[in-house]
Amino acid sequence: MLGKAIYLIIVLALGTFLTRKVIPGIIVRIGRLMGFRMRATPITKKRLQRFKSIKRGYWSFLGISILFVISLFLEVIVNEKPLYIRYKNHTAYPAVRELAAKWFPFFNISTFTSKKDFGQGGTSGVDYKLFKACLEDSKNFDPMIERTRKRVQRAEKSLKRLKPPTKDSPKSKREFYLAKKAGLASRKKQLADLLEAKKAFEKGDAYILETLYPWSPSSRRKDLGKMAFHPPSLAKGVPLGTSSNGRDILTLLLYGFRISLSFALIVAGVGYLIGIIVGGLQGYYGGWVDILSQRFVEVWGSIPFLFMIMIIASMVTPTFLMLAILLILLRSWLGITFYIRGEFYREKSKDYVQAAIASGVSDWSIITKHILPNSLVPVVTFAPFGIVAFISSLVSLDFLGFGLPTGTPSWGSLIREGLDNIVLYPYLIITPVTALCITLFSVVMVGEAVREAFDPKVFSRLR
Amino acid sequence: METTMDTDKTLSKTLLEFQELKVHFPIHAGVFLRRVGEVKAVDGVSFALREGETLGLVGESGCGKTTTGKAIIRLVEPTGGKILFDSEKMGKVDLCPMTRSELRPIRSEIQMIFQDPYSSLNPRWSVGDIVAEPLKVHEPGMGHKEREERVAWLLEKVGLTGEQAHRYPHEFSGGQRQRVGIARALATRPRLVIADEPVSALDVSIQAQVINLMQDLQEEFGLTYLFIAHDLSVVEHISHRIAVMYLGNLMEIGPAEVLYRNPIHPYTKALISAVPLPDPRKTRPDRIQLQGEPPSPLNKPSGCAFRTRCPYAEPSCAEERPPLLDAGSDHQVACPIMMRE
Amino acid sequence: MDMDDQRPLLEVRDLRTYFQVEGQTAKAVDGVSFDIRENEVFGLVGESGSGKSVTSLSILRLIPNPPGEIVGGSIHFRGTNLLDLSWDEMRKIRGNRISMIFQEPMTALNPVFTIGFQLVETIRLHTGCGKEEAREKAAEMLSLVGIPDARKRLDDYPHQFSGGMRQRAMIAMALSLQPNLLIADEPTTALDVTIQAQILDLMVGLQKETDGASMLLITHDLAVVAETCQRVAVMYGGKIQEISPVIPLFEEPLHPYTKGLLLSLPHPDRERRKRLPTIPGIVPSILHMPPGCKFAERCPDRWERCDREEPELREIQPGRFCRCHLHDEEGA
Amino acid sequence: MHGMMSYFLRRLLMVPITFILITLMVYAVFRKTPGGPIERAEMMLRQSQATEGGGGAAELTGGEGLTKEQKEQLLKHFHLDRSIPVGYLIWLGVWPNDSGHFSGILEGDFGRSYRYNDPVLSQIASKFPVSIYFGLIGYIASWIVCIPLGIFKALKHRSLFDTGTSFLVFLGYSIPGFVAALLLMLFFATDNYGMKIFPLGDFRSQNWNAMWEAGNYWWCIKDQISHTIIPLIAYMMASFAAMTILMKNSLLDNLGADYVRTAFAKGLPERRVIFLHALRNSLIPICVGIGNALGLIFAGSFLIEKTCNIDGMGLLGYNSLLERDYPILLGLLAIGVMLRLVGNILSDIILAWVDPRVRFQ
Repeated sequence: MLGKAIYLIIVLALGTFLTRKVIPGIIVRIGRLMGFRMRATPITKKRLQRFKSIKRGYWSFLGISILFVISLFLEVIVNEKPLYIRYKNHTAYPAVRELAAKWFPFFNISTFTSKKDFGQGGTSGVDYKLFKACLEDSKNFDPMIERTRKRVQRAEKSLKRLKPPTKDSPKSKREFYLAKKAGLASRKKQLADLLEAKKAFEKGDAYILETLYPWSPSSRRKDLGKMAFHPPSLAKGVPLGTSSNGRDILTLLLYGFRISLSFALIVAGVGYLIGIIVGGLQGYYGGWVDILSQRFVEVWGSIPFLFMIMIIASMVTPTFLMLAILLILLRSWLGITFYIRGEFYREKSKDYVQAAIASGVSDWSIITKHILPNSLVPVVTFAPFGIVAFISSLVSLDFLGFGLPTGTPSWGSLIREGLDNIVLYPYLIITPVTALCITLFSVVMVGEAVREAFDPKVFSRLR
Repeated sequence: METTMDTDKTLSKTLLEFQELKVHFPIHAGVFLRRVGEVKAVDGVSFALREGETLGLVGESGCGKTTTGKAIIRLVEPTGGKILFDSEKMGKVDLCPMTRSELRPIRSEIQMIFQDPYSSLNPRWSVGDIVAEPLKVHEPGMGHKEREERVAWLLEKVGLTGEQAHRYPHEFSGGQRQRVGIARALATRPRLVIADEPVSALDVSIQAQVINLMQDLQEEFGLTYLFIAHDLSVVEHISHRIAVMYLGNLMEIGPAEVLYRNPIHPYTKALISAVPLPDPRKTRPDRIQLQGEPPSPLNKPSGCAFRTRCPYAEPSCAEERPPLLDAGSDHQVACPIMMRE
Repeated sequence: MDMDDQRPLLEVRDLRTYFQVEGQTAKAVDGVSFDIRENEVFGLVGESGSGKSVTSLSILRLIPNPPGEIVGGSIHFRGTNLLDLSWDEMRKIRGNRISMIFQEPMTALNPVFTIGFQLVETIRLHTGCGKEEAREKAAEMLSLVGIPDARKRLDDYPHQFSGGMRQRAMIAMALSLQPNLLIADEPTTALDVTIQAQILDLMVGLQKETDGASMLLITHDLAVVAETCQRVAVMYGGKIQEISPVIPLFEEPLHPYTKGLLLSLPHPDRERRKRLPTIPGIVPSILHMPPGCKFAERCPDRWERCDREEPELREIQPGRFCRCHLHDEEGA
Repeated sequence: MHGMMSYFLRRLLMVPITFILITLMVYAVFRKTPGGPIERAEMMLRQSQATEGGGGAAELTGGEGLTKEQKEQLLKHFHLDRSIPVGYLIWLGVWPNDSGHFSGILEGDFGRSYRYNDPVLSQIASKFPVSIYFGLIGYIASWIVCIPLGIFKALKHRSLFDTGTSFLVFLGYSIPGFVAALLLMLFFATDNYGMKIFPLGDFRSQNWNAMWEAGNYWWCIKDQISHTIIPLIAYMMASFAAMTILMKNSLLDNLGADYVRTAFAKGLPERRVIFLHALRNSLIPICVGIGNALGLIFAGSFLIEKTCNIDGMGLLGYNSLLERDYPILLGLLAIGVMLRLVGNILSDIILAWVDPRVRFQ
């Protein structure tokens, strides 16, 4: 228990440190490498100060961003696979490897650990829960040993029944007998291994270090019995219950948080980048470029995008990346173009830009160093609300069954399950909906604070 | 009298000359946005700037004075005519047909001061960076340290201090900002400075400081100013010569003294008499009160643009645009009727 | 000069209007006192931030709150203190007895109602006359301010008018009920010179025609004051520095600030292209006013007392007031 | 005025271009992807064979499926034997079909549903009233709630009421409509929390028509209302936050405008200044939204109709998607795009009508 608490504190502390120090540092470095000054001007400083002074927005921002950064390392925090497992001279880091495989998909990082290497007999994947149970109490080996012993006995019996083949026997018969014999040998070996393993476990020649919450969204909670629906119960160790196919909802929600937020961030980020480029070109060059591309934006914007995505998703099962690209192309770049275009028009006509043009500064410099930094206010103020919209879009698509492939931990499909079981299992609605609403609400709070900080409206009226 | 003026003319050579400059902005309308007409912002303007002088360009809003100034450095595209510039680097060239990249080396010789001291400085740049920007473009070989020294020197020249280079525009008052704008314009050691209403956004007590500064700098660096303004009293004070524009046309041009004391064109007369005098005892007996408002440049009157408001208009005024006629002593007027008298 | 014996039309005494800006108090108007007599044009001059506009808005109690508030003083209009009136009583004075013209003719009229609607609305509000009658009166007013084809133009929207015409319409609206006091807040700043001349002539002409009406003209342009006003108050740093009839003010200004301002004006009679005498320094920020004389740090004639102690506004010559220690000995 | 006319003409010209581009794109996507009507028909056939014959063999091997003639007949029936452009033009109604007639959406013929073999238009027409019922009532209700709320929030800016309702607004912003419907149904339409007040989904009760015919009007109205409330709230959630904030900010902006000061300076009473001068201006952006809402009434209903099991256009579209019923999908898309485009123009017309300053170029 104490170990877990320390683990949790370390995770939170590291997450905070990463979010507040390391990642901003990296962003500044990258920006400098790209030739930007990356120094906060007094305007930016003032805005940041104002943002920090709006407490609920600032704390929401910290909460969401730290949680998100932590969630990038979920595999080593919430995972059925242990961080570290050792049996005699076999060691493995399954969870760490899974995290690495997620982050570097181009390298072939195997996360498979074989049973026979970890004293469980057989060639399938290690049953970590069993490993843990045996470690705690070696009596847990007994059923296994009993089972294997019975198998050995059965094998011995059936072998006895067979007459040993002679030289004249057909080849197939001979081979069959040999196979049986080999089978018996391996069973015996398994039994011996198990007995040895039990001793080794008792001696403490094995070790397992589990993650903070040792369950995965991809497999069912076998420890709870055969029934599918398990309502939340702290005593049983399922704080949020299980889904219809017995998966742990807490893990689903956590992994779903990562998927939803990274989806929204990618869609918003890439979409706004396209929007800035298109809107910037429209606003800076104007003329026919502007007129024609505006018509195009208008036509494109008339496509009912949700309907379109559903049509496409009904024909091919979309992947995460495909859904993101569809949403980017059909929606997320559109709204911001209009604002950026307006800002570019306005800033371009201002005298400081005219002065730069008159000095012969290149278009690229004017756009990136003069106009762009002064026209990003709408992007910054819209981004949080965009993120809310894109999270909702993903949840809606998943809810309708046209989103991520089945088996992906997603809030939308959980809510859909909730709808299907609304009468009997209300917790199936409440938990995912609460998670969704808290997340969206925090992002809205951030958005409101950002808007207030970047675009403060001083309303005065006569009375 | 005339002979002395003529020698004056030969003494200072022409730095920049407009020949029938036209700047028209197209108007698109109709279902297919066809070009249906144009706003003739500047419609055939010819005059010259002499080296070392200040030429005041006055007129009411929409008369094309700012457009004329901006056409020189191609902040607006000229539609026709020539802008001949006597460049130090390239000799006498016509700026109109040049492309932007061809124009770039010449830009260091022509700089601009803007009207609004608030929007003319990038709020996200420190004052030092703002002043250094033209240097980075035109003297890329200059080292960082040398550039910093130059910026400090420039700031001191305009009455600020070198330490203020690290400050940002919002920490300065309007007058100080205008000084920064002047420092930026001077950074590349230009020969011609286009000053577009440089003092009209400033408070009265600050105006005089900036006017003095501009005059001092002109003497020190031998600058030529095209001083665009609507405030006749300021223009009259600072200019050697004054040109008056109305609806895209040049109405009258002449030495400031002559033009102010003896205006010939009815519009100039009206303009001068409309300026209130800071002297309560003086009332203008000959005040010409103009009726109505200037017509829209969209449907400019035929012939003389001013004829619709002119008290002396005759039917012949509608026929053709009156040419600039010589009225002696370096004074030209585009009004044959007043010249007749 | 029996005018002077009468009680003035408007007496402003020790008016103080403060604004809360980012947690600090900006004393935009800090103890302003002046009188406006019947049938005179009174000028209030000052640079931006001197508090002249806030003074004029305070008279009609049109200070946006927050951030602004009239914190003290009195404004007696024909004997009644406007600051003591209820909101409803104040309403009856606005537009009726005291009316106002603003600087920006582009935004001062409601864009979605016709000029006629806005004129008729004002007339009917205060006279209670019928719709037709009010419309008749509105058309009359429009043609009085020199808008041709007035009856037809009543149905135009403000955006169909040019800047000069909008200002004329504003004047028509302000004068339609023959107010006793017309406050004009920089009425010609946004206009071209020739239009400015038209509008000023119109205003002065109408002021002379309508018997007993007074005008408070707020401007930064001393030349406009010279042409139109009878008496002038010069403001600086939220305080009145000098009050004087217009001719002596221009001929022999008492306050160093007024002196400096007048000298720094380009003047056709002055030698051309000579250096203009200037007032050094910059206008102090309204949030960081010096403790002593507000003008001290830019004053050529300052002495140590100026930094320490704020001078009083006192009568130096008959009818001429000045807030300066230089005149202390003379006054004493 | 002339400029305005040509502006609208230009906008109208864009309508067919946009319409054709979008529908052609979707038509081509449908034709190019597997899982069309032939495959569906075959699958249905196999399923029926499997259930009838009871043998798994046919299912596994693919069975007989359709004969060649049957296939060709089907292809002809859906014009799938034609090339994509020609097929599209037939669908549009500017190319003669096999019988030599022009019969496409321009003639009002949207084709036949793959699934029901019904005319598409009658399918859509039967669902249309349901969607419009909710869309319209939802929109009107959000006007009734949001405009007064926005006004009140603007007038009491920074007061306790304002901050309190702001919390509601943010909540509205962060709960998607269908999620709200789900929560409301969970709390008020099931017995989980002992507050079963409303029915669990559906447009009306099953026996509604019978009751109506029997003259039980009062019961019918009550039934309709109780079925309406939860979806209605869900519909309102979509625009509640945005519209309230828009109304508030718009009014606040206008209350600080110069012309409001003029109105006060004229001596107008505060009520008149606020509710005539300022409000008239601040309603402009809200009114402009009416046009765009036209499309919204259609598009927003997928999720809520699915959640509340309301048999409207959204659910029709959803089921057609599952069934790959392309004629219906194309029909819905055509109507949806049309509504959107017309809505955009309507917005412009409304803007030109409510704001005398607007001059479109």
